Amino acid sequence: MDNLIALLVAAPLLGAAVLLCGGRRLDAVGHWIGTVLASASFVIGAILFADMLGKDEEHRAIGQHLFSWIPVEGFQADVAFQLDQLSMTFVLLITGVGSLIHVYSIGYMEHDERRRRFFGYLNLFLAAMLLLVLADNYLLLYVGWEGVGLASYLLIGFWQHKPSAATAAKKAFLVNRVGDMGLSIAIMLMFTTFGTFAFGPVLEATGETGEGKLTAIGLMLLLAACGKSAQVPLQSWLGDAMEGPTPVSALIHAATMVTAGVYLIVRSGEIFNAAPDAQLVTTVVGAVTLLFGAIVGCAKDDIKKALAGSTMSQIGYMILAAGLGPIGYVFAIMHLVTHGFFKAGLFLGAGSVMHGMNDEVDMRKYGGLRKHMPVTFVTFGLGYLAIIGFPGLSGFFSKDKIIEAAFAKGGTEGWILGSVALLGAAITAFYMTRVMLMTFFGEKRWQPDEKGNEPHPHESPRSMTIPMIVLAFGSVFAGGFFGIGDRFLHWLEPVTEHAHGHPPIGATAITLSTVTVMIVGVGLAYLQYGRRPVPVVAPRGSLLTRAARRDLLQDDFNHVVLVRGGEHLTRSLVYVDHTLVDGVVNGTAASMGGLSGRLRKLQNGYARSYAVSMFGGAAILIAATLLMRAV
Amino acid sequence: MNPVNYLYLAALLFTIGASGVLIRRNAIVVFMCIELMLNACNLAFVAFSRMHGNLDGQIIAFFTMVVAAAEVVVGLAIIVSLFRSRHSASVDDASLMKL
Amino acid sequence: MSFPLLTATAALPAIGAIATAAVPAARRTAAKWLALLVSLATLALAVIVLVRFDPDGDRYQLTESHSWIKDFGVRYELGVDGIAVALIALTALLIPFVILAGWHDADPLETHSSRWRPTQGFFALILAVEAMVIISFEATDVFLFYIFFEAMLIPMYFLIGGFGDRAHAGSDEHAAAQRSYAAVKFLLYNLAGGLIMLAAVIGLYVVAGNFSLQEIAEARANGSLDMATNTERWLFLGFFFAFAVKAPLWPLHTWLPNAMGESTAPVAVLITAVVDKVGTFAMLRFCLQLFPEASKWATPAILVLALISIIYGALLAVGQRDIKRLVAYASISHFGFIIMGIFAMTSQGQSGATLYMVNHGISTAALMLVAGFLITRRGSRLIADYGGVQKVAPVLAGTFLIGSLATLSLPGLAPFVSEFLVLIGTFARYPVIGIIATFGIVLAALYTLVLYQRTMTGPVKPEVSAMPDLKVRELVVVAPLIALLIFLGVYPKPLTDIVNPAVKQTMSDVHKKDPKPEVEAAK
Amino acid sequence: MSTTAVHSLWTTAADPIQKIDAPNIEYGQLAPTLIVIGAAVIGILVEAFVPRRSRYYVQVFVSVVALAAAFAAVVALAASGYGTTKAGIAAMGAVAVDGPALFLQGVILLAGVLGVFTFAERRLDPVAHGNRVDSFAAQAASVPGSDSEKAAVKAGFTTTEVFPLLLFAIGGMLVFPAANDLLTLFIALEVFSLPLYLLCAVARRKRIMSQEAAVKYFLLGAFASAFTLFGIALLYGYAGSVSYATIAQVVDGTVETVNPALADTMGNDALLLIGAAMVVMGLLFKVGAVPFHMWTPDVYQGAPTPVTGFMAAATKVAAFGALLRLLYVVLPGLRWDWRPVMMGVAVVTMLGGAIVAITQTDIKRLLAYSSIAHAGFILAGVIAMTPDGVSSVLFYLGAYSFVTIGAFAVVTLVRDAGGEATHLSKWAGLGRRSPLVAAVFAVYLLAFAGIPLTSGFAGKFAVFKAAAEGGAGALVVVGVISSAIAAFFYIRVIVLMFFSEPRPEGPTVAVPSPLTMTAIAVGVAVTLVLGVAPQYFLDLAGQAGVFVR
Repeated sequence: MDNLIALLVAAPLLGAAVLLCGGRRLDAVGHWIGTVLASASFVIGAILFADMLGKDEEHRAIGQHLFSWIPVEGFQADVAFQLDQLSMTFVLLITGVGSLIHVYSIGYMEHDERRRRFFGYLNLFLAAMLLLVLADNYLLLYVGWEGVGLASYLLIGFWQHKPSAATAAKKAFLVNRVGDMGLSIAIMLMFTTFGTFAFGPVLEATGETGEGKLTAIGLMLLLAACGKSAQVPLQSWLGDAMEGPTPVSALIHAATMVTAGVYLIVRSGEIFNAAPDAQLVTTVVGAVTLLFGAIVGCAKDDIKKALAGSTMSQIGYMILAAGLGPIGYVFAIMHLVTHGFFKAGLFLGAGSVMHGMNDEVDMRKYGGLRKHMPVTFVTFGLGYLAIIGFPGLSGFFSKDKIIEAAFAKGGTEGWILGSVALLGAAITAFYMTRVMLMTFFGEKRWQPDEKGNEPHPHESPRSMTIPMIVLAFGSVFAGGFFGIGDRFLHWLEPVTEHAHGHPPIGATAITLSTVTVMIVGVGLAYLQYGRRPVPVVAPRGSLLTRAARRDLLQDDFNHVVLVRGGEHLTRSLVYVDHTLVDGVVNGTAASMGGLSGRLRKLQNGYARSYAVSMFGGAAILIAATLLMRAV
Repeated sequence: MNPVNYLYLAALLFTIGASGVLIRRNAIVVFMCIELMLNACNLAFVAFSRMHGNLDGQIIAFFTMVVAAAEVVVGLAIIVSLFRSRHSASVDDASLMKL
Repeated sequence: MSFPLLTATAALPAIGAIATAAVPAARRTAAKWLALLVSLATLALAVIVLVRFDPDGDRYQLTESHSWIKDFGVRYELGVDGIAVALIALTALLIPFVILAGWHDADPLETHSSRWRPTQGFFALILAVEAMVIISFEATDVFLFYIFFEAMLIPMYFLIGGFGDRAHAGSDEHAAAQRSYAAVKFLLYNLAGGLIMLAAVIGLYVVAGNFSLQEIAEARANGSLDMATNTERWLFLGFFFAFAVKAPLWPLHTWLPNAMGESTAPVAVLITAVVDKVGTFAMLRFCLQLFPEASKWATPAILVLALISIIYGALLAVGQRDIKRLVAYASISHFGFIIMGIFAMTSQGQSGATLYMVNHGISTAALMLVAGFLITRRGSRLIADYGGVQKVAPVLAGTFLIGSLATLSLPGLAPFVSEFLVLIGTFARYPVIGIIATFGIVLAALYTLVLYQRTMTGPVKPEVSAMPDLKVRELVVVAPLIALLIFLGVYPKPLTDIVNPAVKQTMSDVHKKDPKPEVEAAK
Repeated sequence: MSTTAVHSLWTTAADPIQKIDAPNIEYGQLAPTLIVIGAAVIGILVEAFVPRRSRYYVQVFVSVVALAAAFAAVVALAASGYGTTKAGIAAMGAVAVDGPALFLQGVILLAGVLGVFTFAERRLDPVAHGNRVDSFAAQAASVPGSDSEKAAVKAGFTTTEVFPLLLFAIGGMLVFPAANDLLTLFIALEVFSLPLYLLCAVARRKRIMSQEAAVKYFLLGAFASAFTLFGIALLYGYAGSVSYATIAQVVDGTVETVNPALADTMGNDALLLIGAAMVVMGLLFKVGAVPFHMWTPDVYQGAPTPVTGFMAAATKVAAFGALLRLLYVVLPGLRWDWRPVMMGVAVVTMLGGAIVAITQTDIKRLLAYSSIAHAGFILAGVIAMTPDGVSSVLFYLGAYSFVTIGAFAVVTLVRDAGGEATHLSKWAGLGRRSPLVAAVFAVYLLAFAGIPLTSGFAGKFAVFKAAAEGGAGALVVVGVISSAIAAFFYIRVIVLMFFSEPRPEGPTVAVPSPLTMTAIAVGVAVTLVLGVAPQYFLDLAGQAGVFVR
C-alpha cells in the first residue's frame, strides 16, 4: 500500500512529461492522456483512502521513503512521502476537483490549438500540488510549493500573446517568490535549531527551544502562506491571475493551490501552538484579508475578479481559523474543502457563462442569463447559496464553525475577530448576491461588439456541465456530511489535535446572528441591483468603491514604491557600475597614459639634454652612495 | 709641490669638460670637451701613480691616449658624415628622433 | 608506473588543438569534426577519471609526480580530489557542446584573405583552453597551477577579441573596437591579478621552500612550517586577489559583462562556465589549504563582498538592455553565492559551492547557448528587439524558459540544490548574511522572468515572425544539458558522494567544525 | 704627501732597471677572444684584397666560421672545467676565465652568429640595378641622396666592412664580462663601443636618422666612458692598483700595506665611493638603466634594424656581465653602500621603461623602452647578491637576447615603399594578412610580457625569486606592478595585429632568406624551450654562477 503513494505523484508527472515533450503528434489525443492520468491519480487516492479507513486511527498515517535526495555532511534531505488524514483530505480534494476540471477543460479549451500543452501544464500542477501535500519534510514541500508556483505561472500566462497575461503571470511568480523567501528562511531556522527539517522530528522538538525561535519560524511560515494564499500584504497577484483560462482559476486560484498556505500553517500547528505571537499575527492577517477581499469583491464588475476577491476573503477565513490554534485547525480545513467545492463550481459556472458570451467578463454586459443557460444557472445558484452560508449548505457549516471559534478565542481579541468574521459574512452575502443578480437576473444588457457580432448565449457542452453538476452536489451536501456529528472533526483530530472552544455567547446565538447578517447582506444587494436596472457603464461610485475597484490602491502602492523605486535603483546602479567601479580602473589606465605622455616629453631629442640627465644621474648616484655611507 | 693639487686640477678639468659637453652646441667642440675629460683622467692617473709610486697609472695614461685617438677617428668620421649630409655640425639640429 | 591518466586527459585536447590549427584553410569542416571528436575523446577520458576515482580513497588520487624545474622547487605534480574530478568532468562535458554550438560562428567572411584561417583557429583555441583548464584543475603544485592559470588567458583573449558576434547592433568598425576593448580589459584585469599572485607565489617559495601543495599543507597542518601572521595574510591576499578577479568578485567584476557581451555565446559560456570556475576552485584548494588562518581572518570581509556581488549583480542584471550582459551580471550574482559558500566554512556551504560550480556551469551553458541561437537568428543582442518568439519558435522558447528557471534556481532543477546548500550553510554561521542573500532568490526571479517576458511573450514582432525554430544540431546541444539539469536536480547524490569527502578534508584543513544545531547543543 | 713616497720614487728611478721577464699568456683559455679578433683582422685584409664581387660571401663565411669556432672553443673550455673547477685568472690577471665569463661569452657568440645572419640578409630590399642589397648603405661615406651614392648603388657597392666591425665589437664584448682589471674593462668597453657607433651610422634607408643615432650614441657613449675612466682613476687612486683582486682586498681591508703611501689614500673612502659610483654609472649607461637610458630609444630607432637587434641583445649581456663581476668581485665589501642605491635605480628603471613605453607609436622605440624595463628586471636579480642572483641574471640574459634578436628580425620583414614600416599604425591587421609572422611576433611579445610557458616568464621568475630571497621583496612588488603596466603595451601591439582590420595601403611582409628565417626560428625555439623546460639551462647558469677572484 505504502508504495502507491509515489504513484499519486508519478501519474500526473508522467502525463506532464509526455504531453510537453511529445510534440504536435500528440495534439489529437493530448487532452485524453491528461485527463486519464489525472483521474488515475484520483483512483489511486481513493484506493488509499479506502485502505486508510480500514485501519484504526493510530495506524492511519503511512509513509514511503523513495531515496536520499541531498546527502551532505550534517544535512539530510530525503525524497519521502507521508500520507495521513490531513494529506489524504487534500489528495482527494486535489485529484477529485482536478480530474473534474480536466474534464471541463476538454470542452472549454476545444478551440485552442495549444490544448495539449494546457493539459500538460495542468498535469504538472497536479503533480506539484500532490508533492506539496505528501512531502514528509519542509524542503520537499518547498519543491512542491515552487512547483505549483511554476505551474500557476505557466497557466496564468497561457495566452502569452496577451501582454496582460504575461505580466500577470510574472507578477504572480514574483510575489510568490517573496513568500518562498519566507519558507526558505523558515527551513534554515529549523535546520539551525533542530538540525533537521522533517515534519516529525521538528514538530516533536518544538518544546526544546525558546519561544523566540518558534515565533520567528512561525512568522516566516506565515509569510510563505501569505504569498501562496494571496493574503495581505502579498495578495496583489490573485486578481491579475484571472488572466488565465477559467478552469485554471477554478482549480488553482480557487480550490487548491491558494489553500496551500492554510495547509502549511495547519501542518506546522505545533510550532504555532508554541508561539502565540505568531498565531496572533496570523489571525490578524486572516481577518484583514477577509475584509479586504470582500470589499474588493463588492466593487469588481469583472465576474472572475469578483470571484477572486471572494476567494481571497474565504481563504482569509481559513487563515483566521488556522491562526486560532487547536480550536480552529479542523474548521479551517473543513472550510477549505467545502470552499474547494463551491468556489470551483462558481468559477466553472463563470467560465461557462463567458463561454457562451464570447469570453465577455464584464457583468454589466450580462443580465437575464438564467433563461439562456439553465444548468449553469442552477449549479451557480447552488454554489452561491453555499458560499453565502445558506443554512444547510456546505458554507453554512464550515463558516459558522469558524465564526464560533473566532469568538471562542476569548477576550477582546475574540470579540474583534468574531465580529470581523460576522461582518465578512454579511459582505460575502452582499457581493455574491450582486454577482448573481447582475449575471442571471434583470434585462439582457449585451450589445454587439465593435465587430458587430452579437453574443448568442447558449448552454455549454456536456463535458463542461457535468463537472459543474458534480461540484454543485459537493457544495450542497459536503458541509452537512462533514459537519453533522463532527465527522470531519473525528477524522482529522489525530493529526491536528482539537480543542473545543467555548464562545462567550452561545453557539446558537452565533448561528442566528450569522444567518441574520447573511440576510441583511442579501437584502442590501437586492435593493441595489435587484430593484432597479443595472447601468451598463459603471457609475463613478463612492470613494471606497473606486478604491475597491483598484484593489484598494494597493497595486498603485506597489507600483510607485516597488516598481518605480526599483527601476530608479537599478538604473542608478547601472550608472554607478559604469562610471564608478569601471571608471576607477579606466581612470588609472588613463592617468597612466597621461603620465607616460608627460614623461615622454623628457625625451626631447636633444643629445645635450640627454647628457644633462646622465650628468645629473651621476651626481645623484655619487651623492646617494656617499649618503648611504654617511647614515 | 703636493701632487694632491694635481688631483684637484684633474677634477677641475673634468668638470670643465663635462659642462662643456652640456652647454656647447657644436658637435666638434662637444667632442673636444670629451677629450678634455679623458685628459683630466690621464692627469689623475699620473698624479696617483706619482703618489703611490707605482707605474700602473702612467701605463694606463698611455692606453687612454690610444683609446682617445681611436675615438677621435671614429667620432670625426661620424660627425663629418653627419655634417656633410645636413650641412650643420650642431648637436641640437640632430633631433629628428624624439619622444 | 601506471598509465598517466590525468596527463592524458589534459594532453589530448592540447594535441588536438595543434592538429586542428594545422588543418589547411580549405578543409574547414574537417577541422570542426576533428575538434569535436577530440573533445568527445577527452570527455571519455574524463569519464574514466570519474570512474577510477574512489571517493573513500586517499585525498589525492591518480597522482603523478615528476621533477620539472628543480631550481624553482617546481615539480610536475598532478592529482585529483573529489572537487577537481567534478570540475574536470564539467569541463570535458561542456566543451563538445560549446564546439557544436559554435559550429558556424567562425566561418570566414569573404572579406578575409585566403591565408587567414579563423575556423581552425577558433576550434584550436577552444581545445587549448580546455587543456589548460583541465590541467590547472589537476595540478597539485602551486607553480604548475599558476603557469596554466596565467597561460589560459592567452587563448581566451584571442577567442574574445578575434571572434565576436557576427550579428552585432551597430557598425562593424564599432563592433571591432568594442570587441578588442573587451578582450584587452579581460586580459589586463586577469594579468594584473595573476602578476600580483606571482609575487605571492614567489613569497610562498621563500617561506616554504617548495611548491608542493601537499607538502606545504601538511607542514602547515603539523606546524612544522609556521608563517608569521602578517606574511600569511599578505600571501593569502596575493592569491585571493587573482582568484577574485577571475571569479569575479565585486568590485573586480567589470571585465565580465564586456567579455561576455562582446564574444560569441559559446565563448561566453567558455568564460563563465569553465574558465571562471578555476578561480573559485582555486580559492577552495589553495587559499584555504595553504593559508587557513588568513582565510579565517579574511572571511568576514570576503563574505560581505560576496553578498554585495549577489545583490548588486542581480540588480544590474535587472537593469540590462542586452541579453548577454544580463546573463553576465546574473553570473556575477551566482559567483557571489559560490564564494559565499566557500568562505562560510561549513560543510553544507562548501559542498554547496562545489555543486554550484558544476550546476551553474550547466545552467548558464543552457541559457547562454539558447540565447546565442536566438541572437544569431535575429542579429541583435538587445532585448527590446524581440517579442513573441514563443509563438513562432515554441521549442526555442521552451528551452530558453527552462534555462531561465534553472538560473533562478527553481526547485527540481540542479541549481536549487546547490543554492539552497550555500544559503543554509551560510545561514548556519552567519544568519544575517544568509537572510540578506535570500533576497537574491527574488531578484533572480525578477531578471530572468522579465527577460523571458520581454523576449518570448507578447505580440509577435515583425522581425521575428519568420524566425525558424531550433535545428537538430541546436537541439542536440540543448537537450542533454536540460536533461542533466533535471537529473542533478532530482538526484544529485552521485555528485555529492564524490564531493563530500573532499569537503570534509578542506574543513579539517581550516580546523572548522559545523555549528551544532541549537537543540543538540542544548543536550 | 709624505716624503717617503717621494723618496721611494727616486729609489725606483735610481735602481738599475731589472729586466722584465716575458708575460706568459694562456692562449688556450683566451682562444675565443683571440679567434674572433683574428677573424676581424682577416676581415680587414679581405676588404683590402678580395675583389668586391666576392667580398660579401667571404666576409660572411669568415665571420660565421670564426664565431662558430669561438663558440666551440668556449664549449671546449667549459667542458674541460674552466667554468667551474679550473676557473682562474688568465693573461697575468687581466682576464678571468670562469663560469659567468664563459656562459656570457657563449651567449654573446650565439647572438653574434644570429646577428651575422641578419646582417647578411639580402632578400628584403628590392633588387637595385640587378644586385641584391642588404640593409646597409652602399657607401657609408657618400652623402645620402647625392650623385655619388646613386653611382655607388649603380655600381652595386655594399658596405661589407660591417662584418669585421661586428667581429671587433663581439671581440670586445667577449672580453668585457671577463675583464679582471679596470684597465681591461675600459679597453674592452671602447673596443666594442666604437664599432657599434659606426654600425649605427650606415643604414641604407633613412640614413639621416641613422647618422643622427650614431652621433648621439657616440657623444653620449664617449661622455659616459669618460666618467668610467675617471672613476677608474679614482679607484686606482684609492687602491693603488686596477686589479679587481687587489681592490677587493683593499676594500675589505685584508691587504697588508706594502707601501706606506697607500695608507692615506686607502683610508679615504670618498675616492672609493665616488670612483665606484662613476664606474658603475658607465656600465649602467651601457645597459640602458634610467636615468642613463635616454640614448636607447633614439639609437634603437635610428640604427639599421639588424644592428639594433644585435646591439640590444649583446651589449646588454656584456655590460651586465661586467656589472656583475664588478659588484660581486670588487665591491662586495661595499654592499651596504651600493645596494640601496642600485635598488633605487632598478625601481625607476622598471617603472620608467614600462610607463613611457605605453604611449610609443614606433615599434622600434617601443622595443627600446621595453628593453629599458627589462634592464630594470635584470638589475633586481643583480641586487640579490646571492649565487642564485648571479645564475638567475645569467639565465635571464640568455633568454632575453634570443627573444630580442628574433623580435627585431621580424621587424625587418614588415616593409613598405619607404623601407621598414616601423610605425605601429602600419602594423594594423598584420595577423590577417600574414598570420604566421604575426603569430611569431606575438610569441616574442608574450615572452617580453613574461607570460608563462615562454622564456620570459622563466627568466622573470628566476630574478624575482632571487631578489625575494636576497631580501629585496619590495623590488619584486615593484617589478610585478611594472610588468602589469608593460603587459598593456605588448598587448596593444597584439590587438593591433590581430583584431583590427588591415589597411589597404598597409605594408607587405617580405619573404626573407634562410638566414633571417634561421634567426627568427632559433629565437622562437629558444623562447619556447626555455619556457617549457628551462631546467637544463638553469643548471648551466647555476654551475656558471660562481666568480673567480
